[in-house]
Amino acid sequence: MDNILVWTMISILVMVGLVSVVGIISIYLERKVSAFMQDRLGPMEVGFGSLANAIIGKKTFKEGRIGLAQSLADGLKLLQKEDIVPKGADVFLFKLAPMIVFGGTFAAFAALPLAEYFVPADINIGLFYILAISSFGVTGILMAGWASNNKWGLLGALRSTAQMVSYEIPIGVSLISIVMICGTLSLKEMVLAQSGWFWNWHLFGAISHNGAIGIVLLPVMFINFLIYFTCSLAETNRAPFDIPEAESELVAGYHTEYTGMRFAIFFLAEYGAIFVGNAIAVTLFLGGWNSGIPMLDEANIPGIAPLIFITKVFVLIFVVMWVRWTLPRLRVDQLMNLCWKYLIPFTLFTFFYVTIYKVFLT
Amino acid sequence: MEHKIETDFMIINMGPQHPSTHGVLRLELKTDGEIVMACRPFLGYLHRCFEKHCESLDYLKIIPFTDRMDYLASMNNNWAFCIAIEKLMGIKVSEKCEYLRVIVGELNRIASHIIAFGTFGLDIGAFTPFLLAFIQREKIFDLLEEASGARMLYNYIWVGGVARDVDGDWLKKTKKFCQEFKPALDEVDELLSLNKIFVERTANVGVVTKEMAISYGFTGPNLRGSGVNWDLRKNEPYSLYTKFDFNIPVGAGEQGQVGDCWDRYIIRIRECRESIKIIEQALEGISLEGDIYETVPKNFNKMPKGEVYARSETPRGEMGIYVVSEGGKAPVPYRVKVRSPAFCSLSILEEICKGVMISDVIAILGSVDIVLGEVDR
Amino acid sequence: MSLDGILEEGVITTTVDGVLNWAKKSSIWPMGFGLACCAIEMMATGASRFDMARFGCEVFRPSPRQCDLMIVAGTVTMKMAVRVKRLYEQMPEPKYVISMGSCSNCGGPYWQHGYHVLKGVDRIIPVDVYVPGCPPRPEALLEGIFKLQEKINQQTIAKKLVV
Amino acid sequence: MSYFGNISKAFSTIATGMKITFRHFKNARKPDGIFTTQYPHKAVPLPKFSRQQLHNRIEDCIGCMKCANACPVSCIYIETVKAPAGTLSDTSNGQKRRLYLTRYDIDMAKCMFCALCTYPCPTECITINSDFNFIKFERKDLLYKFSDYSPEQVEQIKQEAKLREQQEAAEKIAKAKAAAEAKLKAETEAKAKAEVPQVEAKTEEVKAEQKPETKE
Amino acid sequence: MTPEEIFDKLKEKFGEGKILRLTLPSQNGFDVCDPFIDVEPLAMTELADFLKHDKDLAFDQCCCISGVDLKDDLQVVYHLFSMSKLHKICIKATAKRDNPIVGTTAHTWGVANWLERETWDMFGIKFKDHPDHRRILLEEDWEGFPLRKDYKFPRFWRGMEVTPEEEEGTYGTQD
Repeated sequence: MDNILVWTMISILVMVGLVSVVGIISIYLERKVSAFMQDRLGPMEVGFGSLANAIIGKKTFKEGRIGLAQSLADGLKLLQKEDIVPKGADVFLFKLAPMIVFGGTFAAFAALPLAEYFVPADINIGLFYILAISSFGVTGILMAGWASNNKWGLLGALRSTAQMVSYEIPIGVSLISIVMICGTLSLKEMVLAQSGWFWNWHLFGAISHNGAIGIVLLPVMFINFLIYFTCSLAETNRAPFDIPEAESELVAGYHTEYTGMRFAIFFLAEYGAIFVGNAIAVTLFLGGWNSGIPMLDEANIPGIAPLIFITKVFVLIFVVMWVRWTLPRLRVDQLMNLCWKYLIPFTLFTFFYVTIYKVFLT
Repeated sequence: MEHKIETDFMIINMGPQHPSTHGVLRLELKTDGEIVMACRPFLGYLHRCFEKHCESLDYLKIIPFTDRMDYLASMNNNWAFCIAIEKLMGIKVSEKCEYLRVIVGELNRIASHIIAFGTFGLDIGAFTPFLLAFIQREKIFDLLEEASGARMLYNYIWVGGVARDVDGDWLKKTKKFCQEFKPALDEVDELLSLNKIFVERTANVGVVTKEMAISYGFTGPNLRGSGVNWDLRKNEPYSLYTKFDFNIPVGAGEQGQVGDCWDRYIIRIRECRESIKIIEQALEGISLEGDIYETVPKNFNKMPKGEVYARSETPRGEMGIYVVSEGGKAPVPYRVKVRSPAFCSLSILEEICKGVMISDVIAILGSVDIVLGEVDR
Repeated sequence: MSLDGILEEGVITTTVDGVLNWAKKSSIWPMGFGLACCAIEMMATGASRFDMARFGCEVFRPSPRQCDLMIVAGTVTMKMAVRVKRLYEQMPEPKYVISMGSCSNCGGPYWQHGYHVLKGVDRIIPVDVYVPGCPPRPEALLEGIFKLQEKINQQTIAKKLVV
Repeated sequence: MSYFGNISKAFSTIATGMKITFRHFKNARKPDGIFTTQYPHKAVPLPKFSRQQLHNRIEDCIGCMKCANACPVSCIYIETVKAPAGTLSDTSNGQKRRLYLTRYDIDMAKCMFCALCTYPCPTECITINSDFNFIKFERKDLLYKFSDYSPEQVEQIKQEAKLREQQEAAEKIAKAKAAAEAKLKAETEAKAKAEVPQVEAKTEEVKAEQKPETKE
Repeated sequence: MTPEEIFDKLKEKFGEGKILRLTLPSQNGFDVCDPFIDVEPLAMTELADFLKHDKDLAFDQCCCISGVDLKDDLQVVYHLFSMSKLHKICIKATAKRDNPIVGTTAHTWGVANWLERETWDMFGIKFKDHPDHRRILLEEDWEGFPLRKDYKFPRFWRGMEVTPEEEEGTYGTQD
């Protein structure tokens, strides 16, 4: 791709498509997973058949049995809602907040390594860029909570800033220990280092970098993965840490006053953030686009690599949803307590362990 | 010069429409950031003038209105009201009706406890246990609908007897339900009760000492949560409760202090198991002969003059009905006052919710388990 | 301001209406707002057996801003009527109201001696569908939602021909 | 110490919780795993006696107002007009019907479906059935009118009734006049015969007055 | 302790003026009733204190406080129960209809605070030095006390029709 302009256009189109598809699929997946876990059926009657009937105006197609078009219907309905800006709200900030929150998460899509031949922005400080840009969303949430002139919104915003800021530290430290092993910040090299059999993935120690001795790192890598996964849950306000928009306490948290399309953007941004969090987990620990079977990789069927990457991410998204529908919610002070007293000491321990390994064993 | 930042209190209205106030209750919280300084409950959003209705409707017509007081355990409301009227008129109910009342009352107690610990889990953030428990509640609805004709508000227990008879296979279905219910309850118990986050959120929260519990009119599971071994079915037995052996779970502070939210929650789960035991024993004891309208009074013409206060154990606590009747040919009671357990246990909220966090106020409100239909009457 | 009635009279917009109405009809988000016994039956409709989520009504949004169906489930007392009206006004425009149960239809069992009960919620807010019952069965509420969906289907964004 | 105890307890309880929800997720494929009955396609079987809607077989109703008095919500409105003997057919269980039911309305919006009205009905004409599907768009449609006379017929029946009353009143007056004349004649004869029987005539008169009152 | 012993103990502690008389079932025209003691209304406060803190009375649970409108005067009925001694008593304070004032017991039993507020809300019986003497169920600007026998249903309230005159039978029949 000598011409950089064409390349950026293509990657922008692909990434916009990816965000919307991810948003739609994960909203539908969330409802279906939560339904099956609660012995009920989830969206059933709203299928593409009923959409076709609506277009033609006659009842020709079957009504659809698994409700695939549910998220499409939600999005279209939210488009038609009246756009309310509360009277006492700070209008400029109120309208800007969803843009910033979505901007923060969407920008992080640029550096995701979908396949070897397709990394939209192959910058050598990929990981650092993603971390920086995704924590940009916090200001959007604070803006939303403050500008909507609503007590619940304010409380939700304050809680979410405290949570996000304090969970940046364990994420940062746990990722540094991975960067130390790989020696590079660029996501592409990290994934290339994990090619070959699945035990080359970082999750099972860094065998690919330093031969058999890397097995020593196995427990530490596992702990690192768990900590990173929990912190990414907290970073995206999910499951046990969904305190900023806790339904049962703060009515709807920071997006209490948002209606229609602005609320849809918040919704999309939330699922985008989950995708980014899990995408980084996949690239760093689960070997990016390598399918764990070298023969399959060499055959390089066109388009298989991004497919593997996205299926891995959706497996992790399923785990995120699985956690959400099982665990109750933490209180704000317990959240801080968990972060400062449990997660940070463990990440420091793994960091220290990796440095000893790095200095003495290689 | 250390500059002191003047912070101001924020008055938050946890308004009548709030996902976890179990209906239409308004809590006015004076908060300093997250910490609640003062909490003033405002009631009356569901005041449906039940006691004014009792002054102009005769006895048989009041019973459907008692259903709508505590709409989660309407069978026990009917029962409480009928016990008071039977004590006033001195009616001795036939054996078969007593057995039917015990079975149907205990089924409704389980259904009410399911909502109680289900919504308590919902307030703490766990969605799935509520829906899993709700499946069992639907099975109880099927049974009670077959017996009385309605899913939730039954008008089944009449003064002196029962409205409709049941047949043999209804009893078999109830027995089958009892077998199926135990594993389902264990599953919800396993999923929620010992969960670390759940225990963290509920242990040592909203601790009510024994004296404070008695002084604030705590009764039922809330009182037993504070360690007081008091259950009207055991200590002041009415109906056939002397015939059944079941024990009363009492709060022992396993996860935190005695009388905290976790104790009140776990007692409700254990009480469901005791109710299952009672139902099974009652299913053995019941005999299907005998007419259910045997002791139902034909008319209310020869009413004694006087007043009566009768208490019975509903899932939320001790419901006391105080009936004043002019006597003679008056089929309409002169005054009916209902001592609602939820109303009394709610009065402690002002006392406990000082210096706790907002999420704890939700946990305490959930553990005290109120129903606004009964609080506002 | 909503989309209803923007274009001038007489413009036939069947397909656009069809799709927009299909979207509105198949993702009605009710407000988590229960007053009395009917609220428990509304929860039963949302629970596992009569799953409302099958028709797209799964999300019980707590805040009135994000929902478009207000199911008045229970007795509207005088003290609560002020709040119900304010909640209705806070909802964004294409909003619908289902009056569930005898109490909100016309005061129900409390119409004669209930001094504190509002005799029917249609005295303060416009009601689209009346679901009778005390409390109505979950299937009756589902039927009410189907009737509401039929009503939504007739809405058009062209002004009505005032003939 | 409790630090690691907390962590191990946290992991074990979270693991059991996740196991349970995953078991439900896995069971979703099995038939008994899903508890939903897809309502519009398959209905939940209702028991025989399920209180959903009231219905009145008007041809059996004798207008005794027992159901209206038994209703705690007083939502049954009945108006009846006296019918001359023999015009109305008998009810199914053989009772004679003497009243035109010009108006028999049940206000389903007010009704609380407690079925207290079905117990006192002598001819079992008011019953409660399990058809819950009567959802309306207007409130006034919930006022069910069961009497099968159209408004014009009701007017006609009312006029006939008024006519009949006038006739009866006229007959009564005529009968009273005839009785008075008969009395007058009797008195003249009696006066002519002798003064003594004066007292009996007076007592007959008193009894005569009492008799018409009780007859009405 | 039996109701007679309780009555004698109270009489000798508070004297004739405060403790009026004891009624047992089928006495003074009551066919069926729990034994109750008539008490002078303003003495309720220290009487409640004594009832709760006395060693062998120990009425620590105040079951129910209900108001009764006896057409010529208003009565407040207290049902008390002792968890430790397992005996119960009923105490009645009858106040004049024009200016009904009864001593508060909110300082002895916690639950009495709300039960008395409800009695004030429904009957208009004032409770002397009650800590929070507001209406509990109705709004502050609601006139009249609903559970009195001579209560007229309001026609309008804040612009909303409370008792509309509809053609289907009268609403709010005042009987």
